[in-house]
Amino acid sequence: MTENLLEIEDLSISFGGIKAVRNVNFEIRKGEILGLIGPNGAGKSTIVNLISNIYKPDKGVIRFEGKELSPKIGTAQRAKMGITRTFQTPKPFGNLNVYENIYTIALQGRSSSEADLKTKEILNKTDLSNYENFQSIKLPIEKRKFLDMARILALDPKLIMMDEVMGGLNPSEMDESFKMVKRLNAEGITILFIEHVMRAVVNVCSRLVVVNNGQFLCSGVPTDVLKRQDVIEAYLGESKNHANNK
Amino acid sequence: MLMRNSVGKSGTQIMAWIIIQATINGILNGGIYALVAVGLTIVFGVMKMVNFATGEFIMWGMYFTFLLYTITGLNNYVLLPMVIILTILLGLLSYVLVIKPVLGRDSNTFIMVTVGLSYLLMNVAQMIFGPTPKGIPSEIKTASLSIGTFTVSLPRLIAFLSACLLIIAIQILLKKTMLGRAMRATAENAEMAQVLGINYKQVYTFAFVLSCVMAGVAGTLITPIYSIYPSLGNIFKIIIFVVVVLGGMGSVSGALIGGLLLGIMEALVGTLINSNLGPAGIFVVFLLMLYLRPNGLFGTANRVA
Amino acid sequence: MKKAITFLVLVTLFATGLVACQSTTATPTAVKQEMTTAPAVQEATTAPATEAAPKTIKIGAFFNYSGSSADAGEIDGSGAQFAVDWINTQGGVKSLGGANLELVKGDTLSDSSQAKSVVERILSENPDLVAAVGAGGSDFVLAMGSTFEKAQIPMTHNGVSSKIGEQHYKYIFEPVPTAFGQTQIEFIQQMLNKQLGMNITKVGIIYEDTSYGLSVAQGDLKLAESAGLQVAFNQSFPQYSSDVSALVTNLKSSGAQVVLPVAFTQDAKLIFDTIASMNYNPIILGGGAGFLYPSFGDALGDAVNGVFSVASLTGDEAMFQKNSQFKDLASEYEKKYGYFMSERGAGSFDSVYLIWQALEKCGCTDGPTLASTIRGLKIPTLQPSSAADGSVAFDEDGRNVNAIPIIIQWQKWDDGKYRPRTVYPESMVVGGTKVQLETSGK
Amino acid sequence: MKNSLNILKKLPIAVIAILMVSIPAFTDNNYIISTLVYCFVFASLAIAWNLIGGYGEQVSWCNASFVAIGAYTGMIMYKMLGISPFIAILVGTGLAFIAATLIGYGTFRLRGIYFSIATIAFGEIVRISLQFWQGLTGGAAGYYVTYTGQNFSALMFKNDVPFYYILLALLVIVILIASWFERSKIGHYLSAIKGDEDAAISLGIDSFKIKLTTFQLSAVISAAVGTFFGFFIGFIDPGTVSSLNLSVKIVVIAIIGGVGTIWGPVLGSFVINILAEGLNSMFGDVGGLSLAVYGFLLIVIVIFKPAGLISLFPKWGNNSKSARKSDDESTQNEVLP
Repeated sequence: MTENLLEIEDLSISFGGIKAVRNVNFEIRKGEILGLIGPNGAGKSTIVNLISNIYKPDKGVIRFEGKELSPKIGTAQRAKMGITRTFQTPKPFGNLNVYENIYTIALQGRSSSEADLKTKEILNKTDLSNYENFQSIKLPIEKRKFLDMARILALDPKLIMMDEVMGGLNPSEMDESFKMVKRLNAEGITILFIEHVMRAVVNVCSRLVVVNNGQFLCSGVPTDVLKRQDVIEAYLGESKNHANNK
Repeated sequence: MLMRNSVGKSGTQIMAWIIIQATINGILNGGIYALVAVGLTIVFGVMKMVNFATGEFIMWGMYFTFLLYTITGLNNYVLLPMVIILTILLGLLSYVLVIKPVLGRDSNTFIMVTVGLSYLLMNVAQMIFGPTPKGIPSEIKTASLSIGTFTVSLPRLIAFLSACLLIIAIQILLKKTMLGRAMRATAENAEMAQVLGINYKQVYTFAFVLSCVMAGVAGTLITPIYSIYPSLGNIFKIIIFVVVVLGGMGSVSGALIGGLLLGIMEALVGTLINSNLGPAGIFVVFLLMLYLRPNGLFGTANRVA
Repeated sequence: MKKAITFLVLVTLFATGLVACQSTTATPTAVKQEMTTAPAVQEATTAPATEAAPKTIKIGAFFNYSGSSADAGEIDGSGAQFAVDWINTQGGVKSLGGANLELVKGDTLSDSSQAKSVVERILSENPDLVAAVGAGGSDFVLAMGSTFEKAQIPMTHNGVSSKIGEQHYKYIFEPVPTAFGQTQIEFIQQMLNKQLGMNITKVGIIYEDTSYGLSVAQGDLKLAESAGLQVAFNQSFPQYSSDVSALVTNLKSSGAQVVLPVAFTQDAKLIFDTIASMNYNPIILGGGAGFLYPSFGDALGDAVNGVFSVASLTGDEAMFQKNSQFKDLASEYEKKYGYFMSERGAGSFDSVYLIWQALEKCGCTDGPTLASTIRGLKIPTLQPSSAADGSVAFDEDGRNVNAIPIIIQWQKWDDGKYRPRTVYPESMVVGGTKVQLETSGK
Repeated sequence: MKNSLNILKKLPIAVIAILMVSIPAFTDNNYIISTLVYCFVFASLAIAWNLIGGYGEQVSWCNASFVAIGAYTGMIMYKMLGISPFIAILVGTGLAFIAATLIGYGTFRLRGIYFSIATIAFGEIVRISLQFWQGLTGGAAGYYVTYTGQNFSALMFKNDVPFYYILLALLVIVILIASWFERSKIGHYLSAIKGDEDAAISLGIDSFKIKLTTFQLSAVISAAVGTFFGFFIGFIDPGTVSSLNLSVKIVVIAIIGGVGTIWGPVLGSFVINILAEGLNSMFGDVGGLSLAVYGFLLIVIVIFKPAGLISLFPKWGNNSKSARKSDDESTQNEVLP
């Protein structure tokens, strides 16, 4: 029985009366790739925002490595603790080139020479070496996603929450991303994989949590979870569901 | 001090009179603030940019009125339509020559060109009309309605009422017309609007020119109140920023409420404490607002014009 | 010409700097340029000063030709320019071989922080500058003062502030009076109360919050109270207000019978309109400045009739009663500029006139001598004077101890135009001008 | 990035330095000296503004208030207590630090233009207060230096040459601070925040703290310069040292020169000051013309030199991230390199 990296207990938040997340419970185990799936507006991104404390929960507890995270611990602080996330649309520092994008983050808690080494190492790991001096706003989309990842690695994260990283990628680019995700996981980084591209989920995740209408639906290994009737219904219902929780 | 000097009436009566009269003055002046702020609000709301030349467009509106008066000899309110035409031209000219070339650049750029524009407009006005303050003889400039012992300055009342009318009109424009919807969409998210097939450049053009017209109209309406001189814009330069933000970043109706709030605030502080601190009162309230209610009086962060 | 040279030098200095930044190879030339240009200036600046018996004598005129106070600047400038033309048509400075006066405009941009460098620039562009007149206001004089002291160039100005005298300048001269408050209070006591039998006990003082407003209003306050008048209201307001009704509301409720406002045109108009629109009819006794500008009359129209104000001087008969050579000044001036000769216009005329007289007297152009000559002058000017012959008399701080302020009232002249007329003190009143009360404040 | 350090070592600097140091030897024309002093002063002020406004793109409209705080503290302590401005400068900078903290603390938690507008309001409050508390500040009448012979500790000199060297030295110090800042961690973090604040925060950067610290630094420098500036112009009142116009001039200089670069503001200061002087000298006779042309040129420069005039000198401007950014914005539609 592997221990839990992050536990969520009875987490809730509502915006203007609309309950975006309702009493959600689940845990992320050390070293796993947990898929968090659900139709649009199910509350996936909200959960990520709650974990990284961009939103403060109305109620509920988030435990990281057994210790409770008080809402006072801000986003930046949590990132330093190793709780990191990507955004649905990549957010490069447009005014910096690829190297500087990573270097700036690597500087935290490092001397400039250490940061330089770290940056070089990450550039290789993320196949961005040949883009080193590239103006980041001019990167092609899939490389931007890699850059987001690269910057996160500069923090030596324990948990990466990947918010729909596969969106807008063509199949070959996706396969590249799969490799990357698996490689990171192999290095012992726990990954929360938010996605509704089924192919991606089945490919990458060792375990799934399904949310719908802001509520926990079920969890388990991909193959049987995706067979479940309620999950399929939730997805069929997606077309009727136009709410947007961002 | 006031009580000691009040002959006949009791101190409290005097106080009451002062407070009520001050509030009346405040509301009227607030109307003028709202009036001059509307122009800035529109540009701010739609283009997310600060136009430092707004005061100068007001000033030009006044000079246009003066010009037309010297030609036609007509009353300033009658001249309004012609002034609007002239300000449209001035607005278009400024937009094409100054604003259009810098669209899509960062906010600093826009600030710079409008600062340059304000220097240009102000001093061209001085070169054409000279530095001496001009005035348009107006039979109503000192007229006022008396309600009991209270007085309501007529030109300010007119300015106030037209401010309300203008703001209602713009609200209708924004809510009901196709163009208005386009403007609001652009205000919400320019890229998205483009995707929806809205030509945001056209919207920007319209928004900017509209704001110039609003400033021009404001200018015409205040000619009976202020002398006309090149640096008149400075009177409002700072206050309108405060009104706009207080009103909630580009909310037109917000500008009205913001203007009124500031007007009353200034009048009360000015009357009850010291007229030098009137403006200070405004800014203290404003800073408090920023701390307590950052999104302005009316809600949402990126408010739609 | 000098303009061009100095400007050029600055540009080259700057350019060489850039060249240096751009490429290291270019630097030797850069330095050479520097070497060559800088001495050029020294020659330029020293050469003309050595010329004997100059054809023209340059006088600097430092006013706010542009910026927010440009309206006052225009009147100032016109007065000085008019004086220069007037003097030259009379054959210029005879004791210097009929040298003509030439006015060198220095635009202080309505920004006293720039005043100093404007003076510095004009001085370096015109090393042959003999004297100067000014200025936009006392704060500008204070900003320029030390520069003239160091350059040893005499300056006559029309800025009213006790502070200037306190500086003990040796080269700054102030032909205009400063005791405005005293005259205003005297007028209320002597003229309104004694002679016209009014019973004025309460006055209200409102002044724009500038150094000028301060110095006038503070005078008013002290004197009014010592004179047994009750100051029912005393408050300042920010310059270029959008609304003064707060002020007037208090003023009205304070029951002041006479209002002593100090303001420039724009605010003066606003105050006046607001007082009228609040159905409040005090006697208005302005503190000079805006209440004397021609544009004040234009802005108010008929309403200006009967408004009082204190003034150092004004363009009516009073100013040439002592000296017939000024006889047609006012009318000539008005013909030329289209507006009457107001306080500021006459004041800067005086400034130039004094310098001219000094030049005639000493037949010299060097600062120290000229300055001491000005200090020694005992001649009549436009400025109303306590002396029988209307002459000026400067003390060691450059104040004109003979200068006395007057009270004017806006009245309809025979040609149907409204202009200020001197109504107090009696010694200055001419042609049976009477105070007209029935119209005041309407 | 790394070569920004070498830049300081480059020869041109030495050349300019020698040039600048030697100018007073070449001319006794006080006008040229004083104009250059103005250039130094505004270069320092623009660099200070550039820290927060350029590197951080947080446009401050109240840097004049810090200048005023410095100038008034210096004057008041000298006039009332006879304390030398060299000591008063410590108090002035301290007050500016507190003021900056007050503004930044509330508004840096907010996004967008709130900070900018708040600075406008704050600037006005400072100006009005200076005007109102006459007892301490002399109100509208302001303070002025009465020249009573040379006195170094009181910053009183026969001509402006001593000021020339004092403010040149100050400028050098400010440039060194700026170039340190550009290479420092906080400088890097700030440019990341400028790039994308959400991303920066999600990557562990405490944007609030970074922005606040930078603003405080900017304020302290401005106040220090202000103290000397006050004694240099010899006359301060709320209208001159605390006006929005002065703040605007500082911003104009920085942006025209090139934001987010060390040398942009310096260049801007020389261009704008000398331009203004030249225009006033050329067109001063026609009221309004010189300022009209000034405004016109501002527009033209901004339109045609988006990255500021410094972009005329690539190897000086482009070492900076921000300068490069503005270039990109102007040439967004170009093909990838």
